Parts: sequence; structure tokens; C-alpha cells
Amino acid sequence: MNVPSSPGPLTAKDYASDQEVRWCPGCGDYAILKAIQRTLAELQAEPDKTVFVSGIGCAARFPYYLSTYGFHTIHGRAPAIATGIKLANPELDVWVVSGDGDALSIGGNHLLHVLRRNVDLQFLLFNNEIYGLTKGQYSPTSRPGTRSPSTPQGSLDAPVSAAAFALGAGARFVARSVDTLQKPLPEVLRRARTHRGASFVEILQNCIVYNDQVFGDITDRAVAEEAQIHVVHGQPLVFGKDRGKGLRLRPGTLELEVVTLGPGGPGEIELLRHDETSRPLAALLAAMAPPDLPMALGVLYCDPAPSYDGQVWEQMAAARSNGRDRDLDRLLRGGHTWTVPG
Amino acid sequence: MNVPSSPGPLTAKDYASDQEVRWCPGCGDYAILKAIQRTLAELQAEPDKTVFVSGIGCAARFPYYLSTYGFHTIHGRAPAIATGIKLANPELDVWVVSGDGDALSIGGNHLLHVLRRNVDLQFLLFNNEIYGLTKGQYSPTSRPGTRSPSTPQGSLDAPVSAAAFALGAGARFVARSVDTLQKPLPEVLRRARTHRGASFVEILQNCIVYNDQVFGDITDRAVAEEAQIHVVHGQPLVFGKDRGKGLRLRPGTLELEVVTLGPGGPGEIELLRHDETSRPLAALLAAMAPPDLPMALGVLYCDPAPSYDGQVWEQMAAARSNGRDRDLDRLLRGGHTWTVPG
Amino acid sequence: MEGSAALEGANSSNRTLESAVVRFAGDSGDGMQLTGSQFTLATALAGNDLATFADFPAEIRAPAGTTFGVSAFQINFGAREILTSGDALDVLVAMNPAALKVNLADIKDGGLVIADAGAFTDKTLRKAGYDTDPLEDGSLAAFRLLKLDVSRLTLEAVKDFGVSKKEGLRCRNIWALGLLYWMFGRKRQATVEWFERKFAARPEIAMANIAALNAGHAFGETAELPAEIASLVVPPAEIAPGLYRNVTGNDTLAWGLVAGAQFAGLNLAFCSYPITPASQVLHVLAKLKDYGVLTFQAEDEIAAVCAAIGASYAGSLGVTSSSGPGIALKTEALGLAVAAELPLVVINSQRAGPSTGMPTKTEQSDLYQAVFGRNADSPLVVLAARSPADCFEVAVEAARLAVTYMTPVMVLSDGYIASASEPWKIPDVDAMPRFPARFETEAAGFQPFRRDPVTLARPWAVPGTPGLAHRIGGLERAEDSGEVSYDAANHQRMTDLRAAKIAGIANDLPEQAVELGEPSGPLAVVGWGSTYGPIYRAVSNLRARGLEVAHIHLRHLSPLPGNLGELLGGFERILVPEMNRGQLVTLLRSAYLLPAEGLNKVTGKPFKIAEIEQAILERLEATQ
Amino acid sequence: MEGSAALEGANSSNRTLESAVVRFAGDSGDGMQLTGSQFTLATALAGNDLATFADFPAEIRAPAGTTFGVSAFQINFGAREILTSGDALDVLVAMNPAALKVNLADIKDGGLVIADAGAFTDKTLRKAGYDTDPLEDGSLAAFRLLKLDVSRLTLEAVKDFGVSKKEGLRCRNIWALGLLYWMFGRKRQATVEWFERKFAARPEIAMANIAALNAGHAFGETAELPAEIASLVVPPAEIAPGLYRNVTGNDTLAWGLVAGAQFAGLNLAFCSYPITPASQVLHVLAKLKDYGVLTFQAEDEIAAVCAAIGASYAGSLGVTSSSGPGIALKTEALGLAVAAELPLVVINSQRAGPSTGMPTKTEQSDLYQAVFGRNADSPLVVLAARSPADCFEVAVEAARLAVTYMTPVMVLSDGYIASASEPWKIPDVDAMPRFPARFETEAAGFQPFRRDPVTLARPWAVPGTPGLAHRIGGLERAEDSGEVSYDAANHQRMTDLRAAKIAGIANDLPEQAVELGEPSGPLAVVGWGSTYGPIYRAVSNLRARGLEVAHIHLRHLSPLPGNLGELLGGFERILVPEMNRGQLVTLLRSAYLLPAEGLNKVTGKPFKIAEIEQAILERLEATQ
Ligand SMILES: Cc1ncc(C[n+]2csc(CCOP(=O)(O)OP(=O)(O)O)c2C)c(N)n1
Ligand SMILES: Cc1ncc(C[n+]2csc(CCOP(=O)(O)OP(=O)(O)O)c2C)c(N)n1
Ligand code: SF4
Ligand code: SF4
Ligand SMILES: [Mg+2]
Ligand SMILES: [Mg+2]
Repeated sequence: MNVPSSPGPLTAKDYASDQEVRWCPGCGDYAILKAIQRTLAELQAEPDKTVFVSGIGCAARFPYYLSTYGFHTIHGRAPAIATGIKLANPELDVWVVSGDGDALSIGGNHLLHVLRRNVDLQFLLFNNEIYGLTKGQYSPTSRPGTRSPSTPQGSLDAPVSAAAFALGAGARFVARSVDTLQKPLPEVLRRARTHRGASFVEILQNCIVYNDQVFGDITDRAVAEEAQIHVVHGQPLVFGKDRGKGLRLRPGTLELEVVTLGPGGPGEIELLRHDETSRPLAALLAAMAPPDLPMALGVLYCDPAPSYDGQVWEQMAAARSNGRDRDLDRLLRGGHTWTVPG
Repeated sequence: MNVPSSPGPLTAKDYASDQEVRWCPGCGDYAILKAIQRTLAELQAEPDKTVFVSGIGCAARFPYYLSTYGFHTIHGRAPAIATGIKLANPELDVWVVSGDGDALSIGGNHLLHVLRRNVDLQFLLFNNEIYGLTKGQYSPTSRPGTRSPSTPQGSLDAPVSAAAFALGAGARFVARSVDTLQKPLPEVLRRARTHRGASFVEILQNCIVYNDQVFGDITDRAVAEEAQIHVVHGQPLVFGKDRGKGLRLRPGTLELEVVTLGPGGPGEIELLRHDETSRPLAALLAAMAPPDLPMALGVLYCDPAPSYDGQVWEQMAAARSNGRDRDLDRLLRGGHTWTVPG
Repeated sequence: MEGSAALEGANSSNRTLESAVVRFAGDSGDGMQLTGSQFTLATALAGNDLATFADFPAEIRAPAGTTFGVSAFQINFGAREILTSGDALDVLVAMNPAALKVNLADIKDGGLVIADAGAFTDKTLRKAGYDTDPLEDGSLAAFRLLKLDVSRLTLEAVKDFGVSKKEGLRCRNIWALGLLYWMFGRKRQATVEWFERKFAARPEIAMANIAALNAGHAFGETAELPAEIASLVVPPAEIAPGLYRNVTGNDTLAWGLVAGAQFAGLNLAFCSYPITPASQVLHVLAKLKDYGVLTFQAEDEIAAVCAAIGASYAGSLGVTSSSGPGIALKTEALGLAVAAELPLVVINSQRAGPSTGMPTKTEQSDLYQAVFGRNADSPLVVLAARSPADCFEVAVEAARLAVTYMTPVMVLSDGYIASASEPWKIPDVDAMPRFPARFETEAAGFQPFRRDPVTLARPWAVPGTPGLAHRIGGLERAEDSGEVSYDAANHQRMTDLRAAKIAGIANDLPEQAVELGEPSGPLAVVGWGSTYGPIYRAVSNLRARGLEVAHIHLRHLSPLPGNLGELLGGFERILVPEMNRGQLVTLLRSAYLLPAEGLNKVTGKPFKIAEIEQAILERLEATQ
Repeated sequence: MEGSAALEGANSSNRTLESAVVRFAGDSGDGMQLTGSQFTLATALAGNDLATFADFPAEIRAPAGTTFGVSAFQINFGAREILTSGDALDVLVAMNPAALKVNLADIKDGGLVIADAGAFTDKTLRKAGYDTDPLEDGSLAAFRLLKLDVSRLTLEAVKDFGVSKKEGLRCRNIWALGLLYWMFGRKRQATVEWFERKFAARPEIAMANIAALNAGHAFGETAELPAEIASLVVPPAEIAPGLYRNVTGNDTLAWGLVAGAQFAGLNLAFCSYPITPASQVLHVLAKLKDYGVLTFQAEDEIAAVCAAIGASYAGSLGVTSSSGPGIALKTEALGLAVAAELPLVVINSQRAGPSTGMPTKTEQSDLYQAVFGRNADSPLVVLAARSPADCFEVAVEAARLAVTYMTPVMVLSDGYIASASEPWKIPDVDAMPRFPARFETEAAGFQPFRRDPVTLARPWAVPGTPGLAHRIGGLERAEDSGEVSYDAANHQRMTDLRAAKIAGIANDLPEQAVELGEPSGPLAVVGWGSTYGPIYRAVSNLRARGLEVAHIHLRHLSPLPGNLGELLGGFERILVPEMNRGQLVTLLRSAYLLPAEGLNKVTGKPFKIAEIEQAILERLEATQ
């Protein structure tokens, strides 16, 4: 069923399942779905070797809409299930799709561990700063003061930053994008897929029903240029209208500041260049947010290390190279034995 | 029972319960117990208003040995239970005692959330990089290659750094100390207790049975001076024999490097000064480890923000200031009602 | 049968019904819930007894016009006591083809279908999967059909109020409501006032809706409707006098917890994590800070129950709430509450499973989990609510038992009760008994696990109390002193005491009564939870026909009432309708060795009265 | 009674016993476990049947000399079949006062106490809470006492080998072992060789230990021991011929899983989180990577079961393992495995609860949790192992059922089985039946939830298989297609099918046999799990006395064997000894409406044979 039948290269459409998509009209998830289908086509991913695993939430319905293998599991546990899949078969290309509640509320522990272990998979966190599926309660990424059914007077707790958390957990690949950015988003996804090890991608996603426009300060056309910086490894950190602004370290401190370029301002040469392999820089970038600083988008950090599943299988292979592969008798008759004569 | 009976100020001994302490002889937990009892005495903490909450593990037996209120709960969940205690009664002084498995393996999610919420309590993580109570399996803080009953060929996964994790989770107070450092440890504990909000303290603790000397590279008398830096707010970051070394940013980068002071080397003036309120600096300090860099000890980060429990009670008080306190009839007879005549 | 009272005088223009079932169905965006709740209010004010049920799609906002996006509101109202939202529909209001398609099977033969023909276009028909237009192709011949272009009629009615076409069309439901008001002789005043209040800031919207309401009503009065679509009368019911309001189970559960905490003299600490269909309890309580109610949305269900345990430890009434999958996550921590012997109330709004199952559908399948679902011998109290109104009392009872016996109490509600509504006679709370919690304060001779000789409860010694500092935990504790103990005899004693404490609660319960019928006889129908309505109505219908059958309904499931075994022993057969595969049956059979048999329905929907009637008839025939 | 076979010929110097129970007890650091396992080996080589049990303190390394720090190793060995580690002690070796104090109550009247008088100092006596020296104050009059300054004798024996005094004293246990070897006529050779191998790198330690062993032995031979402490003979038992080794339940469970996976043609993916007393299974398997065994220490129990589910989904045999509190955490995910219908094996090494309880103590109190402990109707398979040797077969059976029926299977072990040991006749694995897993590969007509008509199992379509890409999950799935479905009738069918699949497994099980006795009669004693030994021995003892009593022991608890109801119906009374408050009793009573009654012991310790004998006698008297 759902075998892409087109001869020749697969197109984005070939990655769509036959299921009717059931998000609210206008939900940002549609755009992400499109971006992923395009990424899969670009990479010519084999649907039969690709598995999408999700927890529970609006975001987590994702696997139903793809023609790959899919497992819609339970709330918060997708990273653990995905770890099991990867351990059983490291050949599979595994993607985890999760929401801010799924990943950072109930699933925070598994996210921590899948990242620090560096299991070779892509972890996509659709951050809409709200619980969509359960009808709009605030989430761990909601801004303080969020009024929701469970916080009618406004929420009080400080939100967690997804990217900062991922870095603190030891992730080796941390990126961020936006649902509607249909050029940068597939590029980030492609990078994530290409990276060996756990790739963490936060995708800002608009929930049109319960949290509409919560990212308006970043995505509104009027402010986007000034409120977003698209970081590129090795390139200076510039942004804004006509790329007229840049980031540098406030001299003598560990803080970033915005400088205006061009006549009167410093040249690009004084600006920070993005270095994907610098964890401290990634942490500074991850922490930026409007209005003072632009939101950093793109690959904030990428510094590969051996994947957990890869190492596990190396250790297995080494153990099995003794040539006595799986001889049960050897196992059972080892140790101290004695014979009771007949 | 166990009411400290001494007239006048309480001494460290008054904080000991009548229970026989049941750790292995030589366990680092003894030293921590002593340090806490001394801290409590120094602060003249009221035993009846103090609650020690713990999960499960060797470390988690802690509450039994103190004359305060104590709740030895279940594995990993102490932060959640402590949150409930604080929410019910913010007047109580709540300490959570946890091990590296309890806090960072099964309990990682609750630790994340208690820190980001900034519940006003002290969270002490006794990090012995091993599961003591269950007889020596490796833990999420164990170094790669750790041979343990569950990893006989050596562990493969990258450890999580407790302090980096806490910072990534948004903690407002992060400190580190060592079980045997009987001067700095009580000082760190005092600071933690004084800080309003969640105070996270990692205590390197020697498990003499299953992981003896794992911190030898930091604590051995021969190396201690070179391998430890005790950070003090506002003071330059110097360490080593005769305070002959210092830390500075490698020029043009976000990396720390060791410089030798004195004739020929840079003066203290060029060194970084510790700034407790700088999260980027704290992250750099948290990541340091021998042999290249000394282990940072002391208060790495302290930047207070309103506590969650405090704000909850403010919101409650505001809601209750309507003067119609708790009138059930008002609640039940609100909304659309109609009368069926008799 | 409730919901199927025959239409009398079908030819007169003013027929009288004993009860009627009406369902409004349309897209999620069509305002069906609002329509239904206004109709409910008008019906209550007209003196009918009633019960309602809201059926939402699983999707937040499914694409318009799809069958899976249909939202429906059903009301059963009558001149007699109404206990269910009705087996089958007398009237279906279908706002689009999908709504018709999904609900067709539930309409009675000869029932009335009111359809907005203006919404039956090629496109919407295709969306709903119709090849031909059912309004035209004769497929509705079994029903009486009233097709009206409600869309057009509404737009006409609102055209003078300066609302956009889109806003105008949003009043379609209210036009239909107006027609129904005419049909059942309802007063419009309360709805008019509601719109005026609700849209005070946008008077044009209020006026448009009111105009639509009036236009629908006027249409009924003036149009030459076919004779068989006459105006109907459902006379007022005999209802106990008092002040009433319409409530869902989630409302009353929340309020009952507030009342329970107050009666115990405690603050309420409600710690939860959202999950369908339980979340609404959190939402209701989150607005009640001025009642000493603290709500905490935890990071997960484990944190929620643990925070509740912490709150109880510190002297509040800790309560947590979830649905089946979330309750499963709490079971380890429940063991701690059992071991530490702390008060705790756990609400389980059951839904269809296993696993995620069908979150928006109802089921009663967590009874096993409630009674048995913990490691080791970990007895606790289990209660079940039978109806939205009953939730209030059950929540109060849960608080009483938790505080009196220092024990966790699980309350079983379900998806039906959670979102069904019924009129509730607001109780006189001053007359309800108090059960003040007693905090230990006496330091002399204090022992944290010395038990009250009657209740076997241990003292509640709250941190902050001078002189009582002590340590507790989940390791086995020595009798009295509470110190950690691995002593074999102590473990036996403590295990037995924990069991005896819970079992002994049976002595503190009222005797199990018989709802309907004699305390012995050929057949008892035994139920628990939300099967109350259909069982009661089925038994009463058959008793009215002279059949010997009794109805027994349990509130207390652990421990079971002390007299239950004897009571059941008086019946030849015991039939247990359950929305699961026979969980209470297991309890009853093992407790009393009586051949209780199950009548099991696991479809995500409540029993129909007819289903239970039929099962009873079969059993009675077999007996005779 | 096993473990209490009377000493015969007490006056001769060479008495013959049918069986004997010896316990070595000392500080955790005194090497009691090593001593015991060497004694076990020598005993097995001497041809006795035997069973052993290790009893560790809860603390990792409790302070020396304390009662809570006592570590003990018990062995029961005999000239006949041995099924328990013994009710009461014939010989206690007490290395210090605390060891004496803790174990005193278990010694038979007239039993022998061997005490290291050198370790009975003022200080150690005080630590153990003795006011006066029990070796001197006459309080041991009921026993035969052999007090020797083992410490001094050992130091003398090892003084020539250049070991420190501390190292020398560490050989105390081996000196005592030598004495016991003499007493029971054991050969020293295997132990000597073991030391040589073990301390190959430190020959002086090996030599010191060997010298201590020999010295203890020589002491027995040469010292003028009192007449009543003669050398003893326990003749060899009649044991089925074959190759044997001594195994604990955790060993055999682990190996059984390896074998089960191999028989299914799968890799084993064992995902766990450490917890007492289950961890050892992980430890054993972690060393078996060369058997295609992947072990994963997850971050918690939830991750462990989820990783196992993921591994099964991807085509391995996913297994997870824990003890009661950890199993509680897994219950939500077990529901997913039930819903997704994936193979999964869950090992539960039960321990005393509730909550943390007494982690090092045994109990059988998770049967409820296993059978009923999930939200919704979520049936799965439950098996129980009766003894360390039995674990192997049960683990294989679990793999077979999981893979054949695409279902989770829970295996109940317990703290006793986990660390008790007994000789195990190593099976001929080539002769054991295979049950190769069948992965679906056929794309044509593939439907992920189309069931095999016989087993009702769905196909196992593993990611990576060309043409089978499909989506599954925890939402209710349509029959056959597996697509998300909220259809009412479908939910009923799927619920019934899930139940029927598990119930149908009864047809694939052997008929329930009677272990001992006739298939009908006045009394059946029905057990499950580790009560096997004491029940069997009690029943066989009483049958030997001519009493009519049968023993039935269950391996399959869900579903129950098909003929069990009929079988039990043939008995007038049914007695169910359980280390809980009556959980199997609940199952049997509700399934068969038979008046099964419990014999319940919840002390953290196994039943004594005498306890069961007495209960049987009481029932038989009541019957007569
Ligand atoms: C164990 C469990 N707890 C709670 C729920 C209810 N639940 C489903 S999704 C969800 C949160 C959804 O939020 P998020 O992960 O941000 O996803 P979104 O819907 O916003 O995409 C919750 C609380 C559940 N299904 N299972
Ligand atoms: C739910 C649950 N899972 C597992 C355990 C077993 N367990 C007890 S403590 C522990 C880990 C202890 O390690 P750590 O937290 O580092 O404490 P330490 O003993 O090293 O002080 C484990 C796995 C348990 N008691 N409960
Ligand atoms: S509720 Fe929000 S996140 Fe969910 S489908 Fe609708 S718009 Fe999207
Ligand atoms: S096992 Fe380790 S951590 Fe535990 S008490 Fe012993 S030395 Fe301390
Ligand atoms: Mg979200
Ligand atoms: Mg540890």
C-alpha cells in the first residue's frame, strides 16, 4: 500500500500518504509537511527505509500523512521508541516529530537522553508554544503571562528555550527554522538528515486556533528582515534590511550586540562570523530574541561525534568476531558443570 | 521526637536524627551530611520548618539522618513532590537531595521543570557518576568507557554535564562543590539556601565501593590546586599553586584558556573576572574539566528572579482580595439558574 | 422507552409528547454546541426534565464539510424524569450533508429531519461522500423531511444589520433554533438576553442573531408547513422544587472538590496535566483561586500526582486528575501515597482504550486499573459517579474518605459524564456534613504511624508543626514508630493493617440500597457509573410493564458496601451492564461467588435503553 | 519436612542424614556468598540434590558488625529431591555476634551453631546489641554449640604466606568452609582449583586461602570434637543423569531469553533500567553480545519499555525487565504494545511492596498488576516461573507466545527465584522446538491488521521491507486496514478480537496437569511461581503419610489453561498459598465460581513447608 509508483525520481507528492490531512485549516503544520515532503524528494529518501515516529499532539499526527513507515506512539515517548528502532536496525532513517508539550513537557527526559546519547536520528520539535490537541493550555515554551484555559490569569513560570535546552543536554546538532520559510526550512531539514547523530531542529509553528501569531514579532512581513538572522557557517552574522546590520561581541563581554553597518558603522570585518562548531556561540545565538536581538535561524550548531547506535553495533560486531557466534551450548555449558552419571 | 533540646543556638549535632547512618564506611555522603548539618547550624535553620525530600538511591537516604521533617519518596520524583510541598506551604524551607541517577536519569524531566519554574528550594545533586544503591551500573554522568555490570565492555554514551544541563534548563542558581571540601561546601550550601528560587548544587561525591577515586583527577591532594578553581564573584579567575595561573578568553574566540601569571605572563588585569550574573560565562565555566582546564567550583551562576511558588501565592492573594472569600453558595448559584416552584 | 415516546395525534396540529430527543448537527464551526445549550436553557425554563450530550470531533478543527468534522449536540427532554440523552432521535437538525450522513442511523423511523438545503451543494455533497443528493433521491423516505434553504432565509433576516455575509451565515444555527423554539413552544427571551449580554461590544452581531432567531420562529408560525410537521407540546415534568442549573460532570466534579476541601477545612491543591476528557476539571478550578483553590499544571502526569502527594504531605487536600493513559503513569506514585498513608484524591475521566484509543469516546474500562493497578498489595478506595449531578456528592465523599482515613481515593468518571449535562438542583451546602481534618499537634508520645483505633488512620503531622519533625517514606515502616523496618512480622502486620483500614471503610458507608424494585427476586441489574441512566430507565420501563426486575447501582467499588453480598444473594440472576468487557463482574464474582453475568458494550457510546431492556427480557425469559 | 530431617544415630561418630540445611552468616565483607557457593559446588559434586538462597543486607556495605549488615547464604541438600532452601537450620556458621543474633530464630532445636569466638569481643557484642556474650551466658542451651577462635586459627594457618593480617583474617570464612567440608565429607579439590584460577595473579592469596581450607579440614579430623559434633553423611540423591550446573533464576531467565530469541530466529533487544532484584538479568545479558544480544540501559523504565517496543517494531525480540515499581511505570506503554499488537516480553522480578517496600525481600504481589494493571481492556499474556531452573523454559515460552501471537507477555519471577540457586540439568537445546518468526514480505493485498485466522495475530511488517510502508499507532485502528477509526462497531470488534486472541492462546497450551496426587479429591493445593517448592514438599510429605491432597501448579496465569476450571471443580476444597493477600484466589474465584481460599503470607520470606503442611491439615480435618 502507498508504494510510490512513479518511475524515475520520486517527487514530493510521492511522499504523501492517501490519508486526508486533518489539521485545522491554516495550521502551520501543513507548511512543515510540505517542506518535509520536498526535503525527502530532494534527498530521494527511500520510503521503505524511512520511519517517522511521533508522540501525541497535533504535530504528532504527522506520520499518517507520509508514505513512509510511521509509528504514532504515546505522549512524550517517541524518542525512546525511536532509540529502540535505531538500535534494532541502524540502517533505518528515523525521524521523530514532536510538539513543545510532547518534547519538552512530558517528554523532556527522553529528549535529554536521546540528544546526549547522540542516537542517529532527526528530532523535529514543532514549537507552537501551546498544547494544540488538548485545546489550548499553555506549554513549557509559552511566554510568561500566557492566558490559557489552565492559566486564566496568565501563566507564571519561565519558559524553557528549546535550543538552549538541547545545547545543555549535549546535542551535537541544533537548528531552528519557521514553518512558513519554505526555502530555509527544507535546507535545515536536509542538513539535519545529513548529520550523523541526533539532529535537533526547532520549528516555530503557528497554531492558528489557540496561539495565532505568537511568532508575529519574528515572522510578520513587516518585521521579518529585522527580526530574523539566518546564520551560515563561516559567514559574518549580518541581517536586516539590505543586510545593514550585524552582530558582534560587546567588547570585553560575552554578550552579543547589534551594530549598524555601512558608513559610520563598523565594517563586516569586525563582526562575528558564524562558527557551527562553537558551542558557546551557539548558546549565545540560541538565546537571542526580539526585540533586542534578532531570532537566530538556520544551523546554530553542528559538531558531529560518533553516534550511539553506531558504536553499539561496533561493540556488538567486535564481540561477535570471536567466531563462536550464537552457540547456545557454549553459553549453557559454560561455568562450573558436573555430570551425574546414567 | 528528635526535638533538638539544647537551649540556645542549635549546633550541627542538633540536626542529626537518632538513626544509625547506613552508608558504606568511607562513603563521601558522610562528609556531605556533616557539611549540611554545619550549614543548618550556621543558618540556625528551624528544624520544624525544614523539609528534606529525596528520591531513591544511596544519596536519597539523607533525610533519615536529619532531625528535620523528611520525606524519602520514589525514584526521580523528589522535585515534583517538593514542588507540591512548596506550593502548599511556601513558608517551608525545602531541600531536595538526589543522586546522578535519581536526578539526571529517571528524574531528568522533573529537574528540568523545577529549575525552569524556579521553585524556591535547594536541589543538591550528589554526583558519584554511578548508581550506588543498585550496585554499580553506569549512570548518565559516567565517563565514556566506564566498565560496569551493565557495560562490561565500557559505556558508549556521552555523559550529561549536570551544571550545563541546569543552565540549559534555565536555572537561576548553579553551583558546584566537592564532598570533602569542608570549607567551601558549607559556603556554597549557605549561598544556595539564601538564594530565593531554585538553587542547583552539584556535589562531586566519592562512591568508595563502585567508583572509587573517579574524581581523583580533581581532588587528589597532588593535583587539587592545579585542577580546581574556586570562583568568586567579582574576583579574577585565578588558581593553581601560589595562585599562579589564571583564565582568560582566547583572544577573538569564545574559548577559555589558562595563562600563567607573574613575570613574563599577563597580569591579573587581563584575566576574566567572575561575574555570577553572566549565563554565558557560567556555561564556559561549567564546561571546564581537567586536564586542559581546571574544574570550576563555587557559585558559577546566580541571577535571581521571582520564584514560582511566590508568584502563585501572589496570584492567589490577588484573586482572594475580592472579599468574597470561599463562599460556596456564590460558586454553585452562579451561572444560569432557574427556580422550579414548590 | 425514553427518547422514543410515540408521537401522538400525528394529525392534529398540536401534538403532545411525553418526551422528545433533538439533535443539532453541523460542522465544528457551525455553533452546534451554542445552539444546543440555548435550547437546553429554554427547555429547562419551560419546566421539562432533560439530559444532554455533546459529541465533538476528535480533530480540533477538521476541514469544513467532512464527516469526521461533524459536531453534534443532543438533548432529551420530557414531561417525566429524564435520565439519558436518548436512544434515538425524534428530530435531527442537519446543517450540511456530512451532518446528515453521520447521524442518519440514529433517527427514529418517522422522525423529523430538518435540513438546510442551501448547504447541500455539489461540493458539500462530495465532501460528505454522497453521490446523489439525499434530500432529492428519496433515500430519506423513512423519515419526515423538512428541507429549507436556511442559509438564504437567514441572510434575508439579517440583511439590515450591517453584518458581512460570512457573519450573516454564522446565524444559520440561530435561525434553526428559532424554528425549533416555535415547534416546541419555547420562549425566546432568555436567548435574546444572552445574545445582548454576550455581544454587548458588538451590538450588530447580537441584533443579527436575534433577528435570525425571530425569523426562524416566525417562519414556523406563518409558513404553510406540511401537516405532519406540526408544533409539538412536551408538557412540564414534575420536578422537585428548588433552584436549578444545568451542569456537566466536569463542572460538578470541580465544585465538589472545592466543597469537599472546604468541609475538611483545607486548601485544595489540584495538580494535573491536560488530557481529554479530563482537562475541563482543571479549567474550571483554575478560575477558582478565590476559593482557596491552587491549580498546578505539571510537566506530566507523574509530576502531577507527585505534586499532589507533596501538597497533601504539607497539609492541603492534594488532588490529581487524568484519564486512563495518564492514570497508568501515576500508579507507581499511588503506591507511595498508599505506603505513606496520605490523603489524596485521584480523578479518572475514563475514555475508550487501550492506549490512546478513542480519546473523545466514553468507556468504563479503568475499573481494573483503579482497584488492581498497582504493584504489590496496595489497597485504596474507589468511587464512581453515576451522572453529572452525582459528581458533586461523589467528589465530596472522596474528600471525606481521603481525609478521614489518610488514604488515596480514586474517583471514576467517564467521557460521557464529563461532557453530558443535566439540570442540577443546587444543594443547600450549609446542611451538608462537615468532616474537619485533624492535624496532629501533640508532640508528647507522637508516633507517625500510630493508628486511630477506629479508623486505623495514622496521624497527619504536617511539616511546620513544632516538635513533630519526623521522617516517612516508601520503604516499609515499623508499626507506630514509622521507622524503616525490614522485619518480617512487621511487614505482615502493616500489610494486613493497610488492607483492614480500607476494608473497614465499609462500616462507614450507607447500606447498599436498591434503586428500583424489591430487595430480592429473579433478576437484579447491577451497575456502576454512567450506565445509571439507561439501566434505571430500562428497569423502570419493564417494571411498568409488570416485570419483576430490580436495579442496584454502586457508588462504592472498593471497598464494596458491607451488605452487598447478602443483597445480591437474594436474586436468582445478576446482570451487569458495563461499557467494558466485564470488570465489575470480576469483582462481584470473586467477592461473592455469585454467577453475575456481563452485558458488555465497548463501542465508545453509552448503552441504549432498548439494549438493556432486551437483555433483561432475555434473562427473564430464561428464568421463567 | 524438608530441611528438618531428623539427625539419626546422634551418638555414633558418623551419622547419616536424609537432608541438611546449613547457613553461613557474617558481615557483608566476610565472604559468605563465596563460601556458600563453594560449598554448593562441592555438594553438587558429591551427588546431593540441593537448593540455595542468598540473603543480602539492604545496604550496600553496612557498617561492620551491625545486625542490618549481616549477609547470609543458605543451602539445603539431601539424599532426595530438594525443592526449597529449607525451613530451619541444622547448622549455622556465625562469623560474628550480629550474625548469630539475626539467625538464631531459624535454628532447629538441637541444631549446631559454629561460632568464631575470636570475633565475639566486647565491641562486636555491643554493636550487635548483646549485653552479655551468648556464647557464655547459656542462652544457646537449646542448641549444640561449637565455639572456636576461627580468627586465631586462620591467622596461624596462613602465617607463612606473606599476607597481611587483614588479608589473613579474610580467610576466616574459608577455614570454616574447610571444617564444614570435613563435617560433611566433601572433597576440597574443586575449591582449591577455583582459588588457583581466581588468584592466579596473586598466588600468595590463593595459597593462604587453600591453607585455611586445609587447616579447617584438618582441625575437624584431628581435634577432639565433642561426640555430638560428629562428621555427618548425607548420601547422594537419585538424580537424573546428565550435565548439571548450579543456576540462579536470573541466570536462567537471561539464557532462556537468548534461547527464545534464537528459536524465533531474532536478535534479542533487552532494554532495561536497573532495579533490585531484577538488575542481574541485565548484567548477565550485557556480557552476551556475541549471542546477538543487544542490551540497552535506558534512562528510566518508561524509556526501557518504549525502546523494547521500538526494537520489536523494527524486527527484534524486544524485552524489558524490572520489578514492581518499575513495572508500574511501564503500564501506559504496555497499552501501546497491546494496541499496536507487537511482540514484547516483560520480566517482573517481584519484590515486597507497596511502593519501595523492602527491595531485597520477596513477594508475589504483582499478579493483579500483571493481569489487570493497565488502562482499558488491555489483555496480555502472563506466565510465572516456579523455580530458578524453570525460568529457562518459561522465558522460552514467553518468546514463543509473544512472537506467535504478536502480543506482550509478562513473566513473573520474584526476589526468591532471582537469587536462589539450584542444580539445573542443562537441556539439549537442539531437541527444543523452534518457532521462527514470520516477517510479512508480500506487498500484494497487505493489510497491517488483517489477522491470521488461527492465531488471530496480525502480520509483522518490519520497517525496511519493500512495499509494506504503513502507519500504526495507539489510536483505535480499523480491522484489517489498521487505519485510524472512531467507528463504534469497529471498536467493539477490535476490543473483542484482542480479547479473543489472548483467550485463544489457551488452545495452544498443554492441559493443566496435577503435580502430585489424583485429579480430584477432598483438597487441591493450587500455587503459582516460587511457592512451588514448599507446596510440593508439603503435599508430598502429607501424601507420604497417606493423606489425600493434590498439588496443582500454574505456569500460565493469563489465559488460564483451558481445562483448569473442570480440574478444580473435581476438588472439594481449594487452598491457594500465595505470598500476597490472595491475588490468584481472586482470579480463580471469578473465573470458576469455586470457593478457593487463600493461605497468605506477606513477610518478605518464602513459605515454610511446615506452614503449608499445617494449613493443609487444618483443611483436611475440616473436610473430614
Ligand atoms: C499520557 C498522556 N497524557 C496526556 C495526553 C493528552 N495530550 C495529548 S497531546 C498533548 C499536548 C499537545 O501539545 P504539543 O505537544 O505542544 O502538541 P501540539 O498539539 O501543540 O502540536 C496532551 C497534553 C495524552 N494523550 N497522553
Ligand atoms: C522506579 C524505580 N526504578 C529503579 C529503582 C532502582 N534504583 C534505586 S536507586 C537507583 C539509582 C541510584 O543511583 P543514584 O541516583 O546515582 O544514587 P546513588 O545510589 O549513586 O547515591 C536505582 C536505579 C527504583 N528504586 N525505583
Ligand atoms: S489546534 Fe493549532 S496546532 Fe493543532 S491543528 Fe489546529 S492550528 Fe494546528
Ligand atoms: S555504594 Fe557508594 S554511594 Fe552508596 S553508600 Fe556505598 S560508597 Fe556511598
Ligand atoms: Mg504545541
Ligand atoms: Mg550516583
